[in-house]
Amino acid sequence: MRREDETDETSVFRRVVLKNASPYHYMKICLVLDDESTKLSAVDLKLFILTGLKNLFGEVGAAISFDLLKYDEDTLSGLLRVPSRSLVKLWSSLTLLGFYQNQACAFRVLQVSPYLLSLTGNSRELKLD
Amino acid sequence: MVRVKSRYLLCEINVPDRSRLFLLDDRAVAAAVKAAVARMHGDYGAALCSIRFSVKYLNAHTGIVFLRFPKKCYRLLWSALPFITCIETRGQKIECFLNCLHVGGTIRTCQKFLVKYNTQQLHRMLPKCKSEEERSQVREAILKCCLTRGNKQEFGEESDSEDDEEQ
Amino acid sequence: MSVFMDLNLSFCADKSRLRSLIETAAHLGFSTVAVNYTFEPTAKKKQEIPAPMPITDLMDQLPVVQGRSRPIRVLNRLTVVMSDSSHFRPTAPEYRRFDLLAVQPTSEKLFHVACMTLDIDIICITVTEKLPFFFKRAPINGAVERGVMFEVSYAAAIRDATMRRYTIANATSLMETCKGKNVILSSAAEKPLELRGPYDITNLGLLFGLSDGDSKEAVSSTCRSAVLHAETRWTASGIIRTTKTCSVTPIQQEAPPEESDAPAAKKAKLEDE
Amino acid sequence: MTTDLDQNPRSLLVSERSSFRDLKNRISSQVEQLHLNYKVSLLLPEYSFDRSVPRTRIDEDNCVSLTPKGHLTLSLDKDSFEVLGVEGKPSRFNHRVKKRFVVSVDLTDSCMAPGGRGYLRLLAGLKSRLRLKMDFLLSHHPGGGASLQTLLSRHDWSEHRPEVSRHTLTHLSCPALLTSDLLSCDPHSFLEWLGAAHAHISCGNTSSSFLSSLVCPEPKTALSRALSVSVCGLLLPQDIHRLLQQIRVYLEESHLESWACLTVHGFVDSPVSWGANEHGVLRGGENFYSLLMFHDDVYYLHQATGAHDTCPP
Repeated sequence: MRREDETDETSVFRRVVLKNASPYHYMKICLVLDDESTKLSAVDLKLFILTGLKNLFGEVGAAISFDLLKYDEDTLSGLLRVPSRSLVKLWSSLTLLGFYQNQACAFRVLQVSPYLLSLTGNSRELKLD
Repeated sequence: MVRVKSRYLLCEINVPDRSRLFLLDDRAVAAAVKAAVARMHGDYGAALCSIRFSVKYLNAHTGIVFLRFPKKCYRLLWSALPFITCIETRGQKIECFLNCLHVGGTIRTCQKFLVKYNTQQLHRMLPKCKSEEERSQVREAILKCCLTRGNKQEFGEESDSEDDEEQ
Repeated sequence: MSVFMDLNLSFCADKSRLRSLIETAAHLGFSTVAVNYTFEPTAKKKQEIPAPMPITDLMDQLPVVQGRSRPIRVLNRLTVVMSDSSHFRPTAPEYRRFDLLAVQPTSEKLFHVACMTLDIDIICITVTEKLPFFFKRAPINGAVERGVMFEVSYAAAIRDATMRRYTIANATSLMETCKGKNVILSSAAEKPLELRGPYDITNLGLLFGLSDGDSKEAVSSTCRSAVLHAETRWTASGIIRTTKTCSVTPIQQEAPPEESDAPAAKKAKLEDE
Repeated sequence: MTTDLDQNPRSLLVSERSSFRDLKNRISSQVEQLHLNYKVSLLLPEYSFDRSVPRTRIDEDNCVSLTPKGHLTLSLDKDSFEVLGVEGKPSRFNHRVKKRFVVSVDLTDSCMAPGGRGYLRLLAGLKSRLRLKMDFLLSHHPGGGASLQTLLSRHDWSEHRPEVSRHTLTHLSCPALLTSDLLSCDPHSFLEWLGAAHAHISCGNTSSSFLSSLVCPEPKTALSRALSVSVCGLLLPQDIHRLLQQIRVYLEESHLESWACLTVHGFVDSPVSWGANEHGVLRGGENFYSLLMFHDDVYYLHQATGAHDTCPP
């Protein structure tokens, strides 16, 4: 996973290549609900995502430790952090979540990246008006 | 023809009261495995457990059971087995735990292992025998323990599983 | 890779709902969608094959695809639910009104017929009940060689937990047999909230046992191959079909080699395994 | 197939430490390599007060890019490639069947001069056969005005100014020992912290909090304030160079223990990144570098890419 390209004791130059070593993945998500007036707190959202994980992947899925880094109650959008090896599981459980308290809902995953920084600079969001 | 690859898990059902083993049947064990997989791995696990999973053989005397899983996901399904704490059958709950003894690619390798394992068990029984009669019975049993096509019928219960390697 | 497509949006008579389905698909980044009319013949009475609703009846202006400057392309598709071999009538002129033709066989025998002989583009895999039969390699390889696609739809998995298990189980069995070839993933959505974005579906494909690459192709290039297959089907039977665009000619010239890419080499590889 | 849901998705991160004083430092060439920059973000502690890309998606449509060195790259689907009839090679990120092709043309080559053989062939292909229609983002380079005017006069165009946004961050926790001798934390945690700062995510959690366990890498210090500035638009390497010089001047003037961090994001849908290497999108097409600079001219350069990309230089 890790490769040291050149190491020179005397010079300050040092280069390290890290392959597939990103410990986390980050997701920018937005929840769309049938009834747009429904309010969800950050805790509600996290619990809701946890139910999805538990339904699709059972106790093992419920044990995935993901973080809700940021959440905006008005737009129901937020940023998630998940260990890279659990990305596929978390993402697919978001995809298959169809109901929040008996009303239809859908998670829109806006961006996924191994770097939190790239979530702040997505050129697909560039708007020219 | 391409063979559909499976994994056979040879497990031992451990119960506090051995007489209750006779209550078990294939269906009860299968249901217990499915329930444990669904609890541990959710809908995804349950879905994988519905493809080609079966209880191939159950010995109600010794509590030995052969489980067949698809090769691709046997590790995931296996990981749920330790969470089986009881098996429900005929309206009764039998407290138990599953101990996996061997994992094989065919029933035959599992069978070979089982014969070896049972021989070992008999050897361990030998010093514990109380009478000379018992001892000679155990010795005779040890001598009979070998896996050849010829005397297949002789060691009855361990080998009456069908040899379905064509799977 | 080509543009993202969802070749199965369920038709509903409610125009505003259908409109919002198409709008949502465009918003999610799908460049091509197909409105699916399901036709389920029963033995008792004779039924009419539905006629597709012209898209101009539905909306004056097609919505623009998200992040792009062009409007969404809307196709029509007919899915015949087959419980008897007489249900598919190859010569029916009604079929020709649709851009895509699919069947959903309900038994092993019909599945075999659909894979090997029927002149169709897509075979739907049942996702709402336990698979009534096992997939065999021979018919699946036959379908792959003929360029017929297998479709797994995911909306049922969103609606209900039991269906979710059937969807994953049936999809996984399919992938084991076809090894990820000629698989398309579509929604079969009835409501806008049952639609998911193309990258979400790509990720969902991993759950069904597809590889990263196959999964992404299942919402893009493989769908495109299905559309091309449909376009060539009409010309292959010697019927001239009028089309609006002028760019159709080069596409059709190019289509056959793409489908015949598969045979010789891949067949040999499959037999080795 | 079904068991590797737990696989780590592919990503690459190159972390380099060097000094501006080191004669062998490659920073200027490294800045040159990412031509098509979308966004520049700068983080300054203790301070209170940043050419052509089409608008299409690389994993779906045809994409074209032109770099200032005269390198034209067309990333085309199979149909368009065959219609164009110009030599190219299959994309590295093709899956089963070759569906995408890359045509790379060096416009400075003699046969590509207007009227040359290659030029006419390409022009014929593009004009009469392929007829691509795209929106382009062009960047205005001082001094090239006249030729640009004639080009623009033939097309619909509108001018867009880069969008600048400025935020003052207060009470920011920051990895301590952020000094030139020793970057206290590993590259991934450093980039995570930097991302959190730019996205205004609080790191003030404990590892046991329910919502988020994101914490600032230890050991940490607190900054009373910091400035986060970002510029969005099509930005040229020249602009970045100029900015770099300004930051170095600022660092030299300011007190000890000071640093600045510059992040440059490339376009997700650019057909090339890191020089003329092919770039693609699987889940996301991230390509960016982050330069952490210190007053003693030592810098750390982190270059990061996603799944469909080559290793940065």
